[in-house]
Amino acid sequence: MPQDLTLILLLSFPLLGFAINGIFGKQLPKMVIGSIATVAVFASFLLATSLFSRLDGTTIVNLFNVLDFENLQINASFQIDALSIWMTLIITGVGSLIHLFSIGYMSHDEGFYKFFTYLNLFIFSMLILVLGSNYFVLFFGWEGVGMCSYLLISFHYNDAQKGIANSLAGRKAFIMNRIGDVGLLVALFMIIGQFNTLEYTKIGHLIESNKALTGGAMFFITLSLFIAATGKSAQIPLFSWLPDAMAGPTPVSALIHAATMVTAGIYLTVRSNFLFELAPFTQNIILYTGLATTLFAAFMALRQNDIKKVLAYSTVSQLGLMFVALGFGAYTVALFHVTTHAFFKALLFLGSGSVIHGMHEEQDIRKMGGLAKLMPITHFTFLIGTMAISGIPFLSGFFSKDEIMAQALHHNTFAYIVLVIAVTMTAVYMFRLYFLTFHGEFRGGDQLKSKVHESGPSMTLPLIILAILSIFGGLLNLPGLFFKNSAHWFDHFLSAGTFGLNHIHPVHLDFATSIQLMIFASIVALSVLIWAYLNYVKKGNIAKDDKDLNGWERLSAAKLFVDELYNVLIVNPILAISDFTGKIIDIKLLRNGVYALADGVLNSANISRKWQSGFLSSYLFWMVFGLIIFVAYYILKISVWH
Amino acid sequence: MALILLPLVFSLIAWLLPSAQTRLFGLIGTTINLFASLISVYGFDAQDQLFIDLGLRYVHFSLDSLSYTMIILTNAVFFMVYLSNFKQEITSKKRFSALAFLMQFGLIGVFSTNSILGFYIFWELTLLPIFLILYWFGSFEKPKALLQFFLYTLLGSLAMLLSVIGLLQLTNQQTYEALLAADLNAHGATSIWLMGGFLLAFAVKIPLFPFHTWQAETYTKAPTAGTMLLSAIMLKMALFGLLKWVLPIFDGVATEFWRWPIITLGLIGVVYGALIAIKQQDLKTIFAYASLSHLGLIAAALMLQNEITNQIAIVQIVNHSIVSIGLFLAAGIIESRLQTRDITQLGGIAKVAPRFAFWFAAITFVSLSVPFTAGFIGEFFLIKAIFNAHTLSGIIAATTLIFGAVYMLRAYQIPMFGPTKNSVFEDLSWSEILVFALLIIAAIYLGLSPKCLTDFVATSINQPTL
Amino acid sequence: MSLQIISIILGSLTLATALLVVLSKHPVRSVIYLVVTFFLITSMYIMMNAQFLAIVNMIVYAGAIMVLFLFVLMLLNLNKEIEPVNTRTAQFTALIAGGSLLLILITALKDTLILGESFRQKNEQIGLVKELGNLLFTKYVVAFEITSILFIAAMVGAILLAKREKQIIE
Amino acid sequence: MSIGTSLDFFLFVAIALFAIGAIGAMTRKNMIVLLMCIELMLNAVNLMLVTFSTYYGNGDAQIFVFFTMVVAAAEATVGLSIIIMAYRNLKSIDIDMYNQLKN
Repeated sequence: MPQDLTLILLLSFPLLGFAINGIFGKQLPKMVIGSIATVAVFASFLLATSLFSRLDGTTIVNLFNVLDFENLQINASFQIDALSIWMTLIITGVGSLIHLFSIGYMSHDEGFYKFFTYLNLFIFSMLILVLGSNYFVLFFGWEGVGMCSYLLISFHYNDAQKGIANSLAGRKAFIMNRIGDVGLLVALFMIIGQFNTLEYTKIGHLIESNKALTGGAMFFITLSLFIAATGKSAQIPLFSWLPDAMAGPTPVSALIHAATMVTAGIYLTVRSNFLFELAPFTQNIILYTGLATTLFAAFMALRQNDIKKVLAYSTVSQLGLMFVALGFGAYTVALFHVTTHAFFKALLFLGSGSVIHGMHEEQDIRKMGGLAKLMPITHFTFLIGTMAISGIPFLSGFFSKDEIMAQALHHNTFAYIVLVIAVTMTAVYMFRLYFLTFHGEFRGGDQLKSKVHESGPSMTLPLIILAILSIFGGLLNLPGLFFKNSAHWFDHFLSAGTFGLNHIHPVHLDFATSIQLMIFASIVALSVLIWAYLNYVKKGNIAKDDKDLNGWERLSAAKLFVDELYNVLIVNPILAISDFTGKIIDIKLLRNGVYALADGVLNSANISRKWQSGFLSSYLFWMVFGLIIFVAYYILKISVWH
Repeated sequence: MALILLPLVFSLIAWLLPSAQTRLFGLIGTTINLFASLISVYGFDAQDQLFIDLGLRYVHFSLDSLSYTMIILTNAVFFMVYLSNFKQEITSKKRFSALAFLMQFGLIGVFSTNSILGFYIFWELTLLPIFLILYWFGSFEKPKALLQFFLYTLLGSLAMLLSVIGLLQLTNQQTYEALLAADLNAHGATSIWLMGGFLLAFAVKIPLFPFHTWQAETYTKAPTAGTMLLSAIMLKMALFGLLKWVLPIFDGVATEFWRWPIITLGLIGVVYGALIAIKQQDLKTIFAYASLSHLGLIAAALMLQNEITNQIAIVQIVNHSIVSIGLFLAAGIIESRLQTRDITQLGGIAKVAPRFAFWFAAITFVSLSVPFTAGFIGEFFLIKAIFNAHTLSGIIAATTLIFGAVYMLRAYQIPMFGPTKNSVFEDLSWSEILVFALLIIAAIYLGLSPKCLTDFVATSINQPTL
Repeated sequence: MSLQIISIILGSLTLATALLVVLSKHPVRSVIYLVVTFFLITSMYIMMNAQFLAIVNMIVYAGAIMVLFLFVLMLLNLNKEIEPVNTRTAQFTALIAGGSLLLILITALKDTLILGESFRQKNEQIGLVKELGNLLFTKYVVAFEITSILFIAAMVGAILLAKREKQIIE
Repeated sequence: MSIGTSLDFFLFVAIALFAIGAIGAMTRKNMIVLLMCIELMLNAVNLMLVTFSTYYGNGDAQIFVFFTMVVAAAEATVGLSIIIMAYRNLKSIDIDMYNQLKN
């Protein structure tokens, strides 16, 4: 099948799923809805693999022209190259697994069909974002994804107690994304102003043809692109929406807030690599924001007690890690970590989902414990996920993190030290989470204990597949020392196939240092494993209650008071200003001003009304007075003025 | 020719008809108007211009692609207003349908007239019916608010009358083409004053920042049908006047003088309207300030006099009409069923009326100019135009996206989500669903292929027919 | 020379009686003074040889109108006690206004005329009845007829207004 | 034959009469006296008219005086009947009593 037809089909399947479930959802039985949605996404996955196998260079598929003016053509066209197909594979692959999982997970929810319609719409807009061949289509997908994440986060809106909280979390996510979107909008305007086109390929060629193009514009374009990335991928200034987004159902967190949407920011930076190469200063900003995010997020995750909150903060910190790689200009390394992260973070989220499902909507790890025996498969897959993320050797996380550490070691030792701290913290909170949930004795009360059950096959199957993927994910980009010829397969595949990346070669350490690096990293990971085992299982102490947290722990539990800071700095002043303008300026000043004007006219009329007193003598007096003035005027006119 | 006189005929018939059939007659009348305009536009080639002479000495008409678009928009708006208010008792009143048709005639006159005097006459003609509708069917406790609206618009149109007279004196030309040819730059100062008069009238009507105080109170106190007519189509007269008449005629010295003041006013209006909308309690006031903010952006973009922006402004105008009908319909539905629009007293309607929740969410997203909708294209290019003109003001204009999200979602979420406060809320009737569906389809169609509208309108915007 | 003296005496006498009309407390007395003023004005007409007007003035003004006034005064039985007196300030402002009017008119006429030089009468006959009658019935005959309509209107008006209403308004 | 005195003497008398009439009209509160003062002012004007008529030797002014007398007569009659009616209503002829015509 020709490439453009497969692409169109790939895009239209999720749309079809959305349409069918959307319109007929109410009447269809649950199984049919779930299977339509999953098959739609899985079909796209198969088409993506076929496109992947027939990939050669970059092909542009132009569907139709949206707008054309003399100097600017906007057309809905898509681009098939290594980067976009790889991202599609992740989205549709992990997406179909999550769809499968959510059939089981959402089975008892009454808004079942609505959930799958929104999920399919999300996959569709994410595919548009990734496959677009110009920034306009990217912006299309970008906002569409924001909308779907709003719909999915505030999915349980009519829940009795938490209904309002869920919708507020959705709104917070949407507004924070919107702030990022404004950055993207401004970047697009500058790009149009600079290059008069939005097509990636055309911009790339323009840059190649006249290198002298740089100057300040590049800095501003790349900076606003980065602002957009922070908005969507939850970096330091705009990250507080992600932990609150856990209000949505778990498959949503798995799909959107682990695997796909949050990686949009990284995709945007990699896609516009030719712009970022021209703005070294922005790359430094990205580096340091990434470092700050990964450190703070890891710190915050240390003392969280909600299973999903811990994973949310760990996502923010892993994203920080990816931006550090981007800061060094190692685009392919960042993408490699995106891939492995998608596997093990989706696995962890789905694992936590199945735990919550088993524990009947209980999310607090202080009430869990000893679930290893009760939920064997979830326990085993969750263990693999934890080990992958904390960098236990020979798992996917180990390799991708090792690559980033190598970049850090090569470029900037301070960054390396910070990364080492962050990675150890990651290992600490992950193992804390693992041991507290799955080991020790059950703290959730006996009658709950009896009801805890292992999730059904539709939930455990994706867990197993994802576990396999997170084990063997590392093979994609093995460092040189194992198999000479296929070393760094992923780097070569990506840089060859994506536009603009072919000039950038990520640095590879020499043999000796990379061995030392790996050994040191595995020692760190294993020692944390042992320490955690001793601390949580042997000594058996569990997460403390809120009241007896000491200094730094209270700080971490309260999320470094970021939300309160935002409220004080931004939210409350805006509300105060709005109150002020609303009440004072609009009502008092303007509206009453107009009424006062009207009353003023009325009063002045009164004065002249009184002048007509009704007394004849006063009239006579004014008549004589008028006569005098009249005659005097004529006398003056004749004598003085002429 | 029938296109113009049809509403007048219907208005007269509406007076004579017994009030039992008025509701149906209103609906049929507006549909006939709509189809008449659609049929006549079908055979119309975008380039040429149709001259129609009704034998009146001072008023003659010419239809070009821009006026056709606006006429179809007017007829569509009236059709939507009738369809959406079909269940309300307002449409069964004889006076309402008569006045509505008269207003439609006035509006079509404004959009199709070719002489400056005709433009003024029809501009005045539309004011009276809307005032009477508001007076008879509005819930104005103090007549002061209504009087404020009437006097404000009157003041505006008086300023315009002075400018029209000044214009006639200066160029003693009547028709649009002649006025275009007359070069006003020679009379520098006076042309600035004349343009000032027109702009004052438009500033009151749009409304631009300092002249907007009448809007919030009138919208909240007016009946839903009245607010829809006011916000969906009455404001567009001013924008149309600005785009077709004032900017081309006063091109040069006067526009140079007025360009940046109006843009600043527009941008102030954008931020000001959005800021106030955040804290308002009443749904209709929130939507009133929202439209103040949207229109401020359009007015500012129009002043930049660049072809692309003008074409996109038309897309945004149509989008704003769609959004305002939808939003005010939703507010009207909540008001008609629960007798209150104060969002603090509402809650959890989504559980009781899922269909209404879905369509209200759809309209809210269209107003948030989310992709696939016309608003997305419109706001993208308008903000780009302002950004190219002046970076800082571009960023200020872009903030409408953020504030828009804040107040629109707040307006949607508080009544819809959370614990159900009032469980009796009868879901949508067929006519309301049909209106919502038509609005969403129109928004998506325009969002996906705005080309159909921009190309159609391009000819008459770029080189005003000389 | 004697004419000069006579005219000055007559002039001052007229002004004096006019002032008395205004200042006298008693309304009947002011009517009498007014009659004397008219008499003196007629004498001025005679000095200027406007005999017809002198006679008409005496008959119409002194004879008819003053009689009417007197008649009404007597009818309403007005006397000094019930005479409404104006406030001091009102009288003072009226005086100021009248004085400034006088001054203004004098300055207006000051340099418009050939003052001081006694004027010769161009045509002595002008004031006589034959001359005026001829003029009246040739050039102004229409106006003359209209005066009759005016009189009828005045009469009808006067009767209508003064007639007692059917029911007496308390 | 000469009149003997200069023209301005008569003019001065007329103006003075007119001013006195005006003062009288403004000060006196009795309606009848008011009417009399108005008659006085009318006569002042007649005097001036006659003066100019003899000065210019043209009879028209005197005819005009004749007509002013006609009007004065008519006006006096109607004025007096109004006064009688007013007296009948409010039993007083004080000018300030009749101020119902104010706003």
